[in-house]
Amino acid sequence: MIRVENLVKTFGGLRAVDGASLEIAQGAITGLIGPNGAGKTTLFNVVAGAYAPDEGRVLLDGEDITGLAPHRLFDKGLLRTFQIAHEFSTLTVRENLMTVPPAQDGETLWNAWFQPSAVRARERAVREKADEVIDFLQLGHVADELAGNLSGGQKKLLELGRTMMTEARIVFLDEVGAGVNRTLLKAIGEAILRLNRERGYTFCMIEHDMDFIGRLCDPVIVMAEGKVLTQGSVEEVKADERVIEAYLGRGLKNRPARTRAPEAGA
Amino acid sequence: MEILNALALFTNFVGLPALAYGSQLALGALGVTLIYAVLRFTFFAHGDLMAFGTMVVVLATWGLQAMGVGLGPLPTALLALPAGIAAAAGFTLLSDRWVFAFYRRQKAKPVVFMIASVGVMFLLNGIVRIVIGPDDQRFADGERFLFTVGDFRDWSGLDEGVAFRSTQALTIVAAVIAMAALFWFLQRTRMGKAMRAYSDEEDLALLSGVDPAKVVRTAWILAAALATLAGVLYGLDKSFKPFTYFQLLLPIFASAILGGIGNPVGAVVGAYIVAFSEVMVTYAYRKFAGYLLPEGAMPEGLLQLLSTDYKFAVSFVILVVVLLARPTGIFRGKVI
Amino acid sequence: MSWLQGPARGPLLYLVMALLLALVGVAQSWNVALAILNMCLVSAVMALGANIAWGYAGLMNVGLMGFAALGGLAVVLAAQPPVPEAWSAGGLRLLGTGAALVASVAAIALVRARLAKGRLRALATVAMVVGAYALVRFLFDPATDAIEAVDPAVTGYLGGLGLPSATGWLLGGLLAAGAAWLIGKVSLGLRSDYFAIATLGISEIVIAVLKNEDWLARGVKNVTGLPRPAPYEVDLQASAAFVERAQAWGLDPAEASGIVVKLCYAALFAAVLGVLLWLAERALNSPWGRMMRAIRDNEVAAEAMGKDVVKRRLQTFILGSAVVGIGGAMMVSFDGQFTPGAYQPLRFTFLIWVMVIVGGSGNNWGSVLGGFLIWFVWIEAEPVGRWLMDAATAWAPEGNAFAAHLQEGAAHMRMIFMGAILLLVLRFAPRGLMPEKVRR
Amino acid sequence: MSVLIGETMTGGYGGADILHGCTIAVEAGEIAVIVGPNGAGKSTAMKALFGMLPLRQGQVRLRGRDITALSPQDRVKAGMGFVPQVRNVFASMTVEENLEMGAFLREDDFRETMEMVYGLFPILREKRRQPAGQLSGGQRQQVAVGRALMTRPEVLMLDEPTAGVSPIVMDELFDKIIEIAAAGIAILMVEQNARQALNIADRGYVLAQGRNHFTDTGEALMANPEVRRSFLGG
Amino acid sequence: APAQAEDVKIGVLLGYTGPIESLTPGMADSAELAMTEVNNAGGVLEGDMLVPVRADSTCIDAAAASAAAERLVTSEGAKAIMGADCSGVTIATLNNVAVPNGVVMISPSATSPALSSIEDGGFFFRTAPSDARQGAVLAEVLADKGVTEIAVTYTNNDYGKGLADSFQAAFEEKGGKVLLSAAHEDGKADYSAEVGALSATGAEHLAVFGYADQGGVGIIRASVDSGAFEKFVLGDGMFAESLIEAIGDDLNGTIGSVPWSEGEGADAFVAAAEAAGVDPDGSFRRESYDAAALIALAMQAAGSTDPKVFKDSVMDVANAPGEKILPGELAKALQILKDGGDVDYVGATNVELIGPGEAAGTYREYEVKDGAYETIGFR
Ligand SMILES: Nc1ncnc2c1ncn2[C@@H]1O[C@H](COP(=O)(O)OP(=O)(O)OP(=O)(O)O)[C@@H](O)[C@H]1O
Ligand SMILES: Nc1ncnc2c1ncn2[C@@H]1O[C@H](COP(=O)(O)OP(=O)(O)OP(=O)(O)O)[C@@H](O)[C@H]1O
Ligand SMILES: [Mg+2]
Ligand SMILES: [Mg+2]
Repeated sequence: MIRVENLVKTFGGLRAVDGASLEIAQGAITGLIGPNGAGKTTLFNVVAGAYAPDEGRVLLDGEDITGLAPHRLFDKGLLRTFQIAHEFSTLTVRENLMTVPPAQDGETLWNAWFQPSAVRARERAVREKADEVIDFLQLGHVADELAGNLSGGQKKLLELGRTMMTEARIVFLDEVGAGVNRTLLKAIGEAILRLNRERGYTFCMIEHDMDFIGRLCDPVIVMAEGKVLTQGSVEEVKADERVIEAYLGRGLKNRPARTRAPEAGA
Repeated sequence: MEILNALALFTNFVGLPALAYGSQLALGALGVTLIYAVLRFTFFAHGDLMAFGTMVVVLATWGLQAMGVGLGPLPTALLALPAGIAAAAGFTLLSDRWVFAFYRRQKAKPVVFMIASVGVMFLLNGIVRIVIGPDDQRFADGERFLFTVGDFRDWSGLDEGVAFRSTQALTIVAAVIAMAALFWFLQRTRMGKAMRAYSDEEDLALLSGVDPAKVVRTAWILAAALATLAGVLYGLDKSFKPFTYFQLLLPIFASAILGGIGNPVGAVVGAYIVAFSEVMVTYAYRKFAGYLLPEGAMPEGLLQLLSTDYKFAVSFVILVVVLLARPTGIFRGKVI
Repeated sequence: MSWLQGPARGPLLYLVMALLLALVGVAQSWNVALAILNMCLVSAVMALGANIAWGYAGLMNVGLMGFAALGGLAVVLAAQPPVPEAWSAGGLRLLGTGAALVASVAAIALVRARLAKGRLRALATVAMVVGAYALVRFLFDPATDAIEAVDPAVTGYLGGLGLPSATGWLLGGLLAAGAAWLIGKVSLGLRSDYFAIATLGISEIVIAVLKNEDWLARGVKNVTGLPRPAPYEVDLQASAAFVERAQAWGLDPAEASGIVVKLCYAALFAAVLGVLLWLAERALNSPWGRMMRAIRDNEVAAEAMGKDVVKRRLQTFILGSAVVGIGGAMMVSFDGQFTPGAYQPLRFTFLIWVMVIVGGSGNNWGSVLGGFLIWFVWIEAEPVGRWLMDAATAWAPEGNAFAAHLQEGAAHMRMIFMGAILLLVLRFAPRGLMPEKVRR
Repeated sequence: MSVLIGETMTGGYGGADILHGCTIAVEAGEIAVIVGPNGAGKSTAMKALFGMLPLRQGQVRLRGRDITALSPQDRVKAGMGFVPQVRNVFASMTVEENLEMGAFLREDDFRETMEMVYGLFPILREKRRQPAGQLSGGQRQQVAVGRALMTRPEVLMLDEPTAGVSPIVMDELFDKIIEIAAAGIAILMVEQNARQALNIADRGYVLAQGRNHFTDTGEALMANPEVRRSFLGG
Repeated sequence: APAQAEDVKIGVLLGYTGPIESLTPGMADSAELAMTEVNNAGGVLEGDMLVPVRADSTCIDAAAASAAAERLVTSEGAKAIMGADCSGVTIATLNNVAVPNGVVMISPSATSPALSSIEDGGFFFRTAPSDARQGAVLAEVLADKGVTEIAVTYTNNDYGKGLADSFQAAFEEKGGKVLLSAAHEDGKADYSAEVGALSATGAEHLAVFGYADQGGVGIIRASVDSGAFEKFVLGDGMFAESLIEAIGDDLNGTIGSVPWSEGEGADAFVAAAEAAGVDPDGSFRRESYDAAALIALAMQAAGSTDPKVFKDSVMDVANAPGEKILPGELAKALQILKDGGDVDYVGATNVELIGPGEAAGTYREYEVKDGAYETIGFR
């Protein structure tokens, strides 16, 4: 569904993405992993229209979408989240979510001024939808809090929540799991699976938690130094010596010196 | 010979005046840029702070002159400079204690600081005028010229002369030194780094052990010193009138932004661009061309690109054009 | 003080404002109070315009002065009688220049569309721009010279359309909107302070043009005696019926005429402000407003959520500027004259900004209140400042040199008082008197 | 006696209280880990310990001395170091300058420590001259931790140091943390990579809704089925 | 029965803050000097004392000026206004306040031609002569000196522009040529661009139509410093002792014109001012004195402090016939008027109101020699 051909993106002298080519199949949940600084986020940014590439193309269902503005891509059903949360900080959590649905009646001034009833009806529907998402993400107690006041993890949840507010075809998730409590993350994983199976969303997700990747993704693409290093199922990738060397590592060398048991109580 | 004449003409009417005016703007822009770099807001009272510091220097200079103290060929005002700096620094520190510190605690938005600085500007505006009055004041003494047009002509044997005032020289030298010093201070010294860190991420700076009070104090003192220096050099070259100092504010802002606000080198380069564009685009090149073109080919028209009516507009056109090409200024300034 | 934070805060502050104006009415005179009120209304319109751009979309428009001036120009163009001599002297040629300009722009656009991107296109563009400039100047200069030569002391310009004064307000809004479109297209790519300084620069350019292009609105020679949307005091005083009525009320006819005229203005201004405020509030509280606030908060995310940030920004910038233009037009109607030399950033840009921030940015009612309060202080600072200075020097015996020196500077107490009030208000309401509402 | 203890801390950001009598302590040479759901108040507790939040009740003691009223920068002087969860680098300063800022209060020669940090996070040496704001998410996180290591504190507090870093770097980091703790330094960290963290923890706190829910050794918490289910993702 | 002596308030509406703030204190002092003189002479009518009330016109902000004038008239009850200063605010306050309320306004400095044709209901006068006349005078002076080419710079407001236009027309009529007429903005930081452009014309003389303590002095200083011009021709706004102090010997040889009363008028003003400790030197100070004096004399002549009445006497006291009155002689004038006589107020600027109540003016042609203004003649 998405084809990335020979993408190059440079910052000054640095080639952050250096001729990466990859394909994201319709209906799959594709994982994208790689060491810090491999160029994963940069690749996302190029695909989602935030940066123009220096070379290469991006195709969506065969159509060249290279360099289209992000809002145009959104209209084509391409959604993304941000690694460093980009909340609307002076809007409440609910408003953050309600902003997302496209082409709302009340978003043109004419309707806002002269069609109040149509706007109100649509607002009700959007609000209901937002409340559903809020419940699912366990954000109920902060629904009316300003998003800027959320905890780090809550902001990440909000990032994810926005993608659930609209019908998407393909969703790019940039480390939605980082900083999210594992129990909740498990539920999120299940939701992703459900969206994928029931609604046919295609996902591409960057993640460093291999358990999470393992539960959801097939295939997994590994990037390193701006290029695609390898690609395959989770097991294949985990077994790949190069991946272990550059990314996974071999576990802890040290063992903690367990000293005392903590005092009871507190 | 003709080429030399053309050069002399150009230097006298375009090169030197623009360089001197640019340096005057640069000194002001350095102060504005410093406050922006450290305290993260546009300080509107800078023009009036310049006037305030200069006012104290003027009063002190008069005192010194009355006592017969002087610096020979150099203006006495240089001797009085520390007094002005001390007064300006005192004022900024007080205004910080009473005004800006509160908004820092409130973590107010930059625009609130900016409007508060407009309030401080009104205060300073009134104080200066009540103390010394709104009139023109002269306090320059010493040698006005390094060499005059006549001196130059005699020395070179050219038809065209060049005049170079001592205050122009002083200003140019001061601007370059101040820029280099400030750049070095911010980039290399411990305090400078602390200031940049504080401006980047205030809370994190605290976690690194930076003393915010000290950072803020240093920034204000430096800004006050720069403002006073700028004001005094300008006043020596032209004259001291509070309203003119207020009017300097816009070109100073333009310079700082154009170069990339927060960057001392940018402030100076921006200032020269503003100054040179004002003078060069509105200069009438007729005589200049007359020297370069063959005998008798002196053009009829004035060869003026734009009338001086639009001089102020010209510098802003250039500003906008540059910003379109480099949206955060020539040296990629801060964005808040 | 907690009741000051509740929902009653807004109405209460407006009540205080009304009391302040009433106090002036009683202590000074109702004519003064109404004169201040009228400009309060005008200032409120301008502050509202600034707030639309800043509070909704985070656009720091520091070119308010330019838009206000364009609004003023519109009143001249709409309301002044045309100058037939000037039209016959150079009007046609000027129209021809306009046509030539449009044709050149079209030709350039056409050529650029036809040619592929590259050096040839760049070269052709430059050549055509130079050619067009020369052509336009060739047509333009003699035309304007001819126009400006027509009785320069009195006219020397094309005049206007001779329409009722208030149509100038509408035209002012349109003119400002058009300029905003152009300016926005060019500079909305810039961020925060860089955008601010660009708008500041452009407003200076607008003023420079208005000052120096005499054929348009007489430049620094000013256009005075603009027709009014309200009756003239002298006419009222000349009307026997009015004089009788005034005397029946126990009022001096001169005083009464002043009051009536000012009330007429106040009614007109209040109507305009009311409509604008209604539209602004309605927009802000709709999904449109939510979208704008989202864009203001984080444009990258808004763009990724499918919002056409560039277009929306431009839209808001145009709307805000148009409102400022309307305010500028109203002010010129009220002053009865258009004086380009009077447009100074301190008064027409920064003072408006002070109004927005003191009132509470992002809150329309707050900006309007800010417009009222700051204009009130701006005017009343003068007598209060003098009074303060008198009080401060009352201790001194006659002829005390120090007191005399202070007295000389009494006029400048105005600035000190203004600054002090500004700082005090901002101290006790750091987010503005009526902060932006959090919609829970 | 604990090196650092926050006792029955109660307070918030001005509105409702976030912390409700929460107690956190750590001893020299010990690794303490705080886990809990998002919004539980973990970061708030860390900030409270560091004096970045006014406490309505409770006190904070460092080596027995009451430091509740001390300003953050004075706590740094007193030997505490902290990596916040967000906004934890100086974006416009280079990587090296970020590290230097960590050593701001140190009078001695800190080049050795910097070498240690570069050894731990080799990518940072490469990016030495690059502004930290231009780094990738994981690289930024490394800079943030590196900055705190430069302080050479007696108590090191880390708020989700491994968020967004690759597995290999996470391992390196935990190795280093064990090493540091072994040198007698008290370490207090918040983690969502909870199992890895509790694995190396001497002591674990489970926080929910601003209260201590469980406090035990890392191992014991890992073994507790309720903790596993509700907080560690099964 | 004689009415109770009372205070008569006179507004002194000038731009104490803003662009011309440095000019206005001296203007106000001069106007108040005339009022003090009247009061010392026992006031007007039945010993009514003139009480000056200052208000700020800001020079540029028409709305603020109107509000200030409104306060003067409707709150303070001023019977007349000495002011305003800049043409824009003068017209605004005249239309919006003075005419509607029927208050006499005499401006010392508004020179705009628009004021000549304004519908003022007979309430407006000015002691500043209109620009047209001065332009002609200066053109004559230059033609007589055989100057045929000149560069002109004017302050970019209606005064400067008007004067520059009228000068250019008159000068060209006499066969001269204006090589460049360039505006300068007051209060700007630097004038080297203007001077550069002006000097490139190659003209030997530079005509400066600005203000002595505003952009005008900046232009001259920049010209002298760079050797661009050595010979200056100055309009009335440039006449001030401070200019000579500021520029020094380089100003020698400069010629100019200034409204002046032939004879001792200006000298008498200097004497009177110095005696009262007021600095007599500066733009529009003499005009301000005259404006205030006219108000007082008109009241006395009309026998009323009601502006609707005494407005008709302003022309009478200003013009012949009658005994000529110089500054410092207001006591005498009041006495003559009390005795039913007639005065012709000459004042410091040889006031002669023509047509719609503005000064016709005689001009003194001067040259700067050895750091002092020397009279060459009168025109
Ligand atoms: N704006 C920028 N300017 C300069 N360099 C940049 C910029 N953004 C990213 N880089 C560099 O590009 C490289 C790739 O960064 P990217 O954010 O794509 O990494 P990543 O694979 O997402 O890493 P992580 O797992 O840490 O998020 C990094 O080395 C980074 O320093
Ligand atoms: N600056 C703030 N102003 C107001 N409320 C805040 C602020 N920061 C956090 N909160 C609220 O305090 C609560 C606890 O936040 P905290 O950051 O301590 O959570 P946390 O346990 O660290 O969560 P996470 O794992 O997501 O980082 C949250 O509900 C959050 O909404
Ligand atoms: Mg990334
Ligand atoms: Mg947290």
